[in-house]
Amino acid sequence: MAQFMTLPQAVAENLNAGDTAAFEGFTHLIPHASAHEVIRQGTKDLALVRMTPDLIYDQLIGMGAVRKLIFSYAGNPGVGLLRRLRDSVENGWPNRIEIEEHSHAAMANAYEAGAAGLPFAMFRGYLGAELAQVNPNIRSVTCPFTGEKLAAVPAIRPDVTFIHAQKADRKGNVLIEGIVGVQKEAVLAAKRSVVTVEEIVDDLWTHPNACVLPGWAVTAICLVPGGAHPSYAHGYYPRDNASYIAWDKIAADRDTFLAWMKDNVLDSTPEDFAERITHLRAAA
Amino acid sequence: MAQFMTLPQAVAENLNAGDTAAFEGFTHLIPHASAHEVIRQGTKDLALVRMTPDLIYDQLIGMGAVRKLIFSYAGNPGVGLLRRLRDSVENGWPNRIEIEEHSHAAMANAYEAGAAGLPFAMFRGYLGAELAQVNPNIRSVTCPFTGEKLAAVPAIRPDVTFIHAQKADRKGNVLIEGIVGVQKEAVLAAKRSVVTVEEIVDDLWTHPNACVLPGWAVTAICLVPGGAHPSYAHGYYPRDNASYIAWDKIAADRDTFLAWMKDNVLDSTPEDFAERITHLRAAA
Amino acid sequence: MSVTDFTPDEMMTITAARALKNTDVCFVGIGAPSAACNIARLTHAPDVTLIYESGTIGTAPTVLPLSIGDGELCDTAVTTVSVPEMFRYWLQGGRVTVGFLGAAQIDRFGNINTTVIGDYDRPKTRLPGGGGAPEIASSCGEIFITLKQSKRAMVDKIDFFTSFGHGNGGDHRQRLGITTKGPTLMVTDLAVWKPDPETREFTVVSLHPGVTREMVQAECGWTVRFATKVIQTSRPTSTELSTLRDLKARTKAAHSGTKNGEAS
Amino acid sequence: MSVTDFTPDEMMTITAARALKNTDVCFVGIGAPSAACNIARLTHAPDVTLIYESGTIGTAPTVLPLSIGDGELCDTAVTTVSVPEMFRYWLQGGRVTVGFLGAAQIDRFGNINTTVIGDYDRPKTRLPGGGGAPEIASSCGEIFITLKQSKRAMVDKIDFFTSFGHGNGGDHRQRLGITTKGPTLMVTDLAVWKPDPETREFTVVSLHPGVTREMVQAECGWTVRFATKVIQTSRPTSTELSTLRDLKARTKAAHSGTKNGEAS
Repeated sequence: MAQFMTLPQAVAENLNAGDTAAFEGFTHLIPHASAHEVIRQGTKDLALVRMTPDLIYDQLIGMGAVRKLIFSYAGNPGVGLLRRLRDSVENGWPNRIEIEEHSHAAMANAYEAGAAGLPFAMFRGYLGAELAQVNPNIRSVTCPFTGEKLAAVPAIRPDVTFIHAQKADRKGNVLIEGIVGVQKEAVLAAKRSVVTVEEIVDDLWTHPNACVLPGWAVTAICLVPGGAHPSYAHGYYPRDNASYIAWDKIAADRDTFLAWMKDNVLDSTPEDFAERITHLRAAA
Repeated sequence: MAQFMTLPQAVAENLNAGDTAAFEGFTHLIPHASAHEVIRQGTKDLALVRMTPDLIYDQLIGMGAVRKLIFSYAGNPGVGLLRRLRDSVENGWPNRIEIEEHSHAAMANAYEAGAAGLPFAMFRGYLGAELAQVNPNIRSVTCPFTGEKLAAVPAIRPDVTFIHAQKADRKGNVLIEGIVGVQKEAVLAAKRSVVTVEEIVDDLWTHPNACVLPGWAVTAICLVPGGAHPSYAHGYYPRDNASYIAWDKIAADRDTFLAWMKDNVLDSTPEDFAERITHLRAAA
Repeated sequence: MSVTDFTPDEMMTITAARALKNTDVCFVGIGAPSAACNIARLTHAPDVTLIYESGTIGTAPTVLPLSIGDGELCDTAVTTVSVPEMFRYWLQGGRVTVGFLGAAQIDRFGNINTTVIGDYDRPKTRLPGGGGAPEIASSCGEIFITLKQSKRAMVDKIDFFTSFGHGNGGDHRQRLGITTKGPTLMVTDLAVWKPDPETREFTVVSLHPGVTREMVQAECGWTVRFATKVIQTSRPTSTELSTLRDLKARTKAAHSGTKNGEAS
Repeated sequence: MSVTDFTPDEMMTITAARALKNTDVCFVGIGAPSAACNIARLTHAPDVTLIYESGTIGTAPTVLPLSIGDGELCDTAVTTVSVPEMFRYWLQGGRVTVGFLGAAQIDRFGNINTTVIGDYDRPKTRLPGGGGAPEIASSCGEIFITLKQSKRAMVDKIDFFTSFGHGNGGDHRQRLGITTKGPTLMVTDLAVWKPDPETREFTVVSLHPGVTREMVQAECGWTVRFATKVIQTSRPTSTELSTLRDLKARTKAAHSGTKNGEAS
């Protein structure tokens, strides 16, 4: 049953050094506030899972919190490469992270299999793709009816998944709407889950088939308005594209990066996110 | 791209003798009007697929239209057994149908695999269940990571799927809401699809994550108000429970059954369904 | 009937209801299980999560559904998902603590048959089949069973293993690689049964008020075993009884509320 | 710039757009493909179905998205599904007629690398990776590719096979059990290329206005083959050009419309 608590408390209670953690959100509803809280608490040695590692994983990697990355597309969407990730992979700064690389189809199926309680996911994929040769976790199964060989990858089962959602009701039922990504699967695949929300309401008043996580399937809920900034929360505030563009320069240099992290993460709090979206709400 | 047409035309164009056909609807939105049209057109030798064969399959079987039944629960929900199905299986009247029997989990996964373009579905099922010994289409695959043995069944790929839905817009996009069952999967798994709807509207005006089939993924759309009677259409009319209870007596005797079929199906038209729900609309 | 009198059927439903905890997530079979689960929700377990295989999660109907997919199950649910999702993410995902099943035929080890009476290929009676039961029986944390006793229903040897209980008893489940508990409780109109810790044979642990050991044996097709200490089931409270009767009255009114249509 | 002048980039986008039919269902990659697909929709193919891997089906944005998951893609879509459903039912389900990809590195057989420059384990440059491309390349009916020519991008040998085109050419796809057509068209800022029917090597079939064979070779890392008959690409019409420029102007205004936040 979901417990309502502060984000620092939720991170402290649910994430341990060495854990496998997923922070999901497909361009939309990316849990920035949670990632920043993890950086502030200094949790290390994490195996991070995410289809589309972008700014938050660049930040976690650059701050040395990461041991391993499981992913399928690591870029700054619409802008370019992730410079802190590159610095780690190419130069080993601050440490050389281990890479387990998949395609989107593989990751999406692997989360789905995790949510479904299966040990592996099966799909028609990786045909002629070289990843199958460099990643030993890409194997195959044979259809017992047609003999077709299909790709197989292990289910993703994080110790903890962090997501951001539009709202929760007072019983802890969580509503995600718009581009819903793999968030439902990522939460259901995980042992524990932390959900930050824009608001807590009396009733979700939504469509019967909307994407809703029942309160009893969630571990912790934290009210963090703006917690997805600079990504967006459909119905609340748009994407802050300028921040994504600015990140490219900030991350280009180790010192600039560290200075920015001190000002905007280490010396900040979850409450600061509300202010970061004021100008966006106005523009929406 | 979905074509708008009459139900007789849609059935004539999309269902052939010998076809494998699915009529789906999980208690809700059962395509009664389509099944009755098939009976009127006298299409024979059908392999019928349905998780929960109920009145319509009792009727199709009793009228001798069926060669084979693939299913997981054959009952009159809340009332009892299917007497025409029993007469076929137990006494061979009017013909002895072939049975391929699964569990709900297997059928749901098999439709899902069909929609996903896979040759088979894999799930944790049939443990200790005797169906695995009488159905040669229940096999197994072994997880290439953990060694766990999982159940495997062939994907369901009907020649044609019939469903009933709340509405379509003028581009043929179809909205299903409430208890959505396996309808989306059954349509996407099929080569062709016929969708009867309560109404055709300018705009679906629904939630972004509602269950919608894009017009280009559907073959034919037919306006048949009341077409799910005596099952129900959420937001339009409730379930006509009395008709389900009455069916038990009607189907108990071959002659009573045939007389009822003549009056209510053979001598009727799709337009008659609108009238059958007038008293229900009033009650809702 | 005064509020202190009650029928065996009422005793059964109320006793079954008592077994559910407020924190349970329960996969509800239709018929007797549905009544029991909703009585639990309307009495001591207001927050129990009821799931029907039609995809409705956290539903709270004001009347009992005639089918597992009645509209009210959706109207009152926290959310309604597709049937594939229901079986994949929610049942197979291991999120259901209790599966509540009825039975057409059951044996002493909680194995259930709802498939055929007689031979599978040439059945004497073709029953509806397993539906969700085979995987409910293996995926839920534990299984509660409720049924009205009769020699036809409680048999020495079932005709078909639709869903697996404790098989031949002992550690048979574990030997098949099943990690869940299986049947842990059976509530009939006469008694409460629990599996023996060693043999897993269902054993009477409690007799409903006014019921004797002989009455239980008379309606059971195998030689009944009784626990060392057999207690008496607590009588229904007036709250339990009035809640159940109100629910049944509302249900009856609702289901007879539609006229018989001209066609079905 | 007058409406009769145009840049090579505009010529590329407009030529790529022309390849899409009104009945196509197109899986849209970000960047150049996104512009081309939306120009098709805004000119000759108003009913083309555009799908982005974020789950938006039948989307019709008024400005180009900066990311594949911008809110407007959802606002204007027929429906938005989860990412697992997108990859399972829609892409793997075989419902997409055209996959439109860009490329960081490409070879003459339409094999694409967006993974690494240099060795995989110790890369000189770590690129973003494949994302949806490996399965887009095998599951879509056919693949269109669009990219700006350069010797860095069009290479004799790619460093990593992120997504499979025609492999070593000929029937290599069929030999791997791939049943879809693979790359059937490449549109660059200089020319239109199609695979040779036998060897599957990309061959120039049309030169954009003002472009010579030498100019194409100068920006390509392999020895370019030209079709027996090479035609000239039709100039952009004024409608095509104004549609593209309006779209770019709207896009620029929209994306610069938010102030730089203090934190990201």
